[in-house]
Amino acid sequence: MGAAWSRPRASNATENTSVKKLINAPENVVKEALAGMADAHPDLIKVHYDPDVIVRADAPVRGKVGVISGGGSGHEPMHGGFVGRGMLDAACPGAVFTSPVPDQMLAATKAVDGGKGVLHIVKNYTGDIMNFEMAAELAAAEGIVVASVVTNDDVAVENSTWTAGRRGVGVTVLLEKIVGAAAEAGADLASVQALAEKVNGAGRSMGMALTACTVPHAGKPGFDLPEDEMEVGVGIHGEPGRRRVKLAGASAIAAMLAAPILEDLPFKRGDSVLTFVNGMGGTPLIELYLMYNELNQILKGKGITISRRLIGNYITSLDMAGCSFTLLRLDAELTKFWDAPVLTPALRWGL
Amino acid sequence: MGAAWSRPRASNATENTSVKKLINAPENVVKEALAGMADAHPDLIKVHYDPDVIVRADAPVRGKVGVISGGGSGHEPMHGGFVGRGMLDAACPGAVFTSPVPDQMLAATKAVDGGKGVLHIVKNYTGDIMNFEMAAELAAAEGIVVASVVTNDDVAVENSTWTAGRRGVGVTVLLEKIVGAAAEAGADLASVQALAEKVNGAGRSMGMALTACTVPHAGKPGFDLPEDEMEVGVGIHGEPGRRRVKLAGASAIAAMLAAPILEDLPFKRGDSVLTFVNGMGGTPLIELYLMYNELNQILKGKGITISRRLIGNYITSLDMAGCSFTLLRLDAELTKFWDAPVLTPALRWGL
Amino acid sequence: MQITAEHVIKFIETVAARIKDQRDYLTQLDSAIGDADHGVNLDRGFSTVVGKLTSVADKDVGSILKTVGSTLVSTVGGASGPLYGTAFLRAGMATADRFELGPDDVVVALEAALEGIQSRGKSTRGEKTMIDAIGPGVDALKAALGTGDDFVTALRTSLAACEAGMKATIPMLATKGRASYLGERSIGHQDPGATSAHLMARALLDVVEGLQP
Amino acid sequence: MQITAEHVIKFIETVAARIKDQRDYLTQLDSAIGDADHGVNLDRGFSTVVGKLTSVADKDVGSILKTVGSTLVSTVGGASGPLYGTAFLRAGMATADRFELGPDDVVVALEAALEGIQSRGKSTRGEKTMIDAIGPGVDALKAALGTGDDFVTALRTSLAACEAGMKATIPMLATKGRASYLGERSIGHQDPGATSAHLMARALLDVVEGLQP
Ligand SMILES: Nc1ncnc2c1ncn2[C@@H]1O[C@H](COP(=O)(O)OP(=O)(O)O)[C@@H](O)[C@H]1O
Ligand SMILES: Nc1ncnc2c1ncn2[C@@H]1O[C@H](COP(=O)(O)OP(=O)(O)O)[C@@H](O)[C@H]1O
Ligand SMILES: [Mg+2]
Ligand SMILES: [Mg+2]
Ligand SMILES: [Mg+2]
Ligand SMILES: [Mg+2]
Repeated sequence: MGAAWSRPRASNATENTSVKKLINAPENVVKEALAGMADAHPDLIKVHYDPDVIVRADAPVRGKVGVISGGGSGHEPMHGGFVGRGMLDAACPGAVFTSPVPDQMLAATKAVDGGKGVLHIVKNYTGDIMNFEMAAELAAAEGIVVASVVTNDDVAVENSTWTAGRRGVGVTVLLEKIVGAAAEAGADLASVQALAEKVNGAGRSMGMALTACTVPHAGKPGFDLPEDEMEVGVGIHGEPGRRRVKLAGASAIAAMLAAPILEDLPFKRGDSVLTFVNGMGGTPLIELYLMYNELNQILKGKGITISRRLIGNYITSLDMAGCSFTLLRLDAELTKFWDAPVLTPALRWGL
Repeated sequence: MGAAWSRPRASNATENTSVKKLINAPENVVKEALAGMADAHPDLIKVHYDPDVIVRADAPVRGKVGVISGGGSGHEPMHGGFVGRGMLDAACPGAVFTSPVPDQMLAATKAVDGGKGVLHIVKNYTGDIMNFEMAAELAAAEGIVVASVVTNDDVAVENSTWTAGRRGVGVTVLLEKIVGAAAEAGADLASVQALAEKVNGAGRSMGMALTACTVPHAGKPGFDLPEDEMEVGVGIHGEPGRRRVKLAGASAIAAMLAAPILEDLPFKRGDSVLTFVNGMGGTPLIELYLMYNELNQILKGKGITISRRLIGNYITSLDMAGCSFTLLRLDAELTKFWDAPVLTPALRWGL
Repeated sequence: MQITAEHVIKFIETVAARIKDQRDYLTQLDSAIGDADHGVNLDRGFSTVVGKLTSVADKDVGSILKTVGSTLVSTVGGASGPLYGTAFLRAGMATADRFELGPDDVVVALEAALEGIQSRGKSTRGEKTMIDAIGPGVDALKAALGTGDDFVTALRTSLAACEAGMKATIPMLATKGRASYLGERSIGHQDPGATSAHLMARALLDVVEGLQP
Repeated sequence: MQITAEHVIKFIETVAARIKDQRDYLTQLDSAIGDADHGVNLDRGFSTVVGKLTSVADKDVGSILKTVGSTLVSTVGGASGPLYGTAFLRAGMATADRFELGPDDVVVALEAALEGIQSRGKSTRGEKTMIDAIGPGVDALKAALGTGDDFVTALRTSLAACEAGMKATIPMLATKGRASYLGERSIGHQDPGATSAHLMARALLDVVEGLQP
């Protein structure tokens, strides 16, 4: 892996003078943020450049299944913020909203292989699937055992036959935590993979946007959203959603997000769930707690018990204002691994 | 204190159909977010309504100095997110951007008084000062010993003689953590107050905004900021800053924020500091890490060592895009209390 | 001409109604040089006050004003809550046990209110605050009554002085409150608190005028 | 007419230059039905490719194309990285050790590329992707050469078919890639990948035309 990266100060990279972001040149955003992360969390992570990989400081952990993930940047803290004890062993950050390249996943896989194989956590997007697939082929060629799980929890994608399939969104965060805990506890690759499939199967998500986000190099919002409208069923890449509707109150929005999730699994009376109310990056925490309150009331009305919760900006879309709900049906095993200690830049408890 | 609050579903409160926020009626935002917080963190906090107070779940802790703070809402997670073991015993959330009323601070003071007195952490704003002052008078009348510290770390306010004095901003968060740890460790009121003054004296902050924020009931941004301009020296209440300048790159912005901070204390070669890179609520984490990287380079160039850091949206201005830098000069005592365990909704380590 | 407790209640109700009416205007003024909440703050406070008036309808003027003051303190928040709250509390202390006030009693109450605001806010005239409207208004009322004007005429003179004071805040540089952070940029905007104070002065005149035969 | 390794390098350079030129246009197309990165992705990849061309200038066509492919795989990312990367890798395998290609060799290489994209992307024609431009272009080239057309004429026919295929993506409903999430709303927009494929087809024609006496 490459040496520490330093900004080409005298490059022809243009200084930011046009887009309302705290950046220098758009092409340097990811590297500069990585440099910041590396310096901020030397006890937790190491950052390697070209190919860019964020690796747990003590990787590889011998005798432990390695767990890696990756995807385009712009979703912070996912995935880099989840690298550390009890969660990911490595993360591969692509360019903004662009799947990373196989070289990154190959480097990560080699860096975290502790002899028990490596699990690739892949969100279901055409680019991510293909790039991870190529990396897995290359890793296999080098003799590393790789298993994969593809998350596809987004109920906004109604018809999987006529699409690239459901997108992987909020469940990915919960899965990385739970599966990371199992790997930390010593589970073997087959068990870790099976647990990952179980989590993916037990969770569903749905998101909405009040505003479009602005990709640094594009310089303007991905779509125009009039002052009195919102997008329902958005993903996390600034793409428009399934439908555009008139702006509504929090209570109505919560109902729009919760209903398709609850129907899809389906969740039923007596279920115990982890609720994840996620902000898209530009939504203040006060609104997320308010939305959590709405979701809580909906679930109470259905006899579903919230026994764990996560509220905050964890899987984001740059500066998009909006939120998503994720519900994960819990059992004793998932609860135990959710509660297990975790020590990463973005999620930390018990340590 | 009042009973649990439930939303007046059939009130004449109007549903949100005009402002790009996840809210119902503007007048219910604070209560509904509090209800969400209460349900989300029953192990850490209790919420009382009318007057609204967020209290540590196990308050009052006998034989411990109580530490409370408060201010307008819209700065989440501050202060409510900092209530819990090792930090605040209670927080008083006012209406959005409006200092809380004395009834709240009085109720909080009584709820957390464990017999060793109560420290009021007040940010220097005319309204906060006056409301806390009235509360302290009322508490004294009830026989509770109250001490106060006023934070005023904002170097953007250049001339304290011709203003209401420097505003309390980023240092408040660090102070609540450090002082909370000292109180948890058993320090008496005089020591806790002296430590608070010491922290306030050793820290300086400066902020900037790329966009204005929108107060829910106002429905539109507090000021107009053209596409190619930014405000330097903003506070945290959506008020315009000291000056408006052309949009610049992250590197130039970091220099604009760091220079007045470094000169003011002054910080000097060999100093060990805690750097706090704070988002204003609408700034994604990737940009904050990028700004941290810029600050890191500036400090390296000056021979100042970053030995602790906090990066994220902690003292916010609703949905404002922008950031602030806070530098706190550390010594062994401050470092020890910063590192001490903390268990609150928004800050957590060692537990 | 005597002001009864009933008239005081009528005055408070008028203030409450006009603040509700002018809520967005006051907030808008505060958005230019403050934090966009002055109208909302006062409306929240005075709406609560109105709900309490029936319970004190048979009380003396002092009790009514003290109830208004403590309700404002408990519900408004921000800078204006303690300031207007203290003002009404002090006016209430100055009129304790009184069921009727003469014009001179009103001056005494207003002077107590002004003094309360100044000591709570540690402010003087010329700092671009509500005091710049209230101060001249109270002075003018006292002076006009001193020259023998009848109450309504004196209140008219007072309102004019209050309005002039309010307008005089426009070119002022703020040195107290939030607006002071703007430095030179505070110049050119009318102070929200001076504007709400003027609204109260007009309400007083209108109520008293309504009492004329 | 024979295509030499030197011509292949000229073709790649032309593609790289035009992608840089059309970067914002491609990204803009992707912003309508994707995630606003297609132009930036390809420009990042082809800029890197250009930097590597001198090191393979004396190699056979197959090695050149394989270097292009593996560089694209390593630098583009997203969906188009593995797809165009695989395309050039497969074309490289089909032209291994060759220093000159005749028109029929070009067809064989292009068919291998198309087949590589389809197997990597698990896609067929009519799903609103780059295949809808490449497929008709390759078919037309083969057919035209089959009827005895000279290479340049056949490439012109091929480019026209490619362009028609690109335009045909406009009314299509996307069922592969990101655009598929939009459902009906994907209709009415031209596919970014089909557009970049058409750009490459035009570059091929222009380079070959430039070789004409
Ligand atoms: N120290 C002070 N003395 C007198 N009046 C003040 C003082 N500080 C602020 N004010 C008045 O308060 C008004 C602002 O009230 P408000 O917006 O409700 O509170 P805040 O500034 O806390 O948001 C100002 O327009 C000014 O007239
Ligand atoms: N499964 C697929 N098969 C063939 N081409 C595809 C497939 N999925 C996407 N594409 C092509 O890739 C293009 C998008 O490329 P790009 O924007 O670089 O990647 P991403 O969609 O990952 O952001 C689409 O316009 C389409 O032509
Ligand atoms: Mg992409
Ligand atoms: Mg205020
Ligand atoms: Mg105000
Ligand atoms: Mg794309």
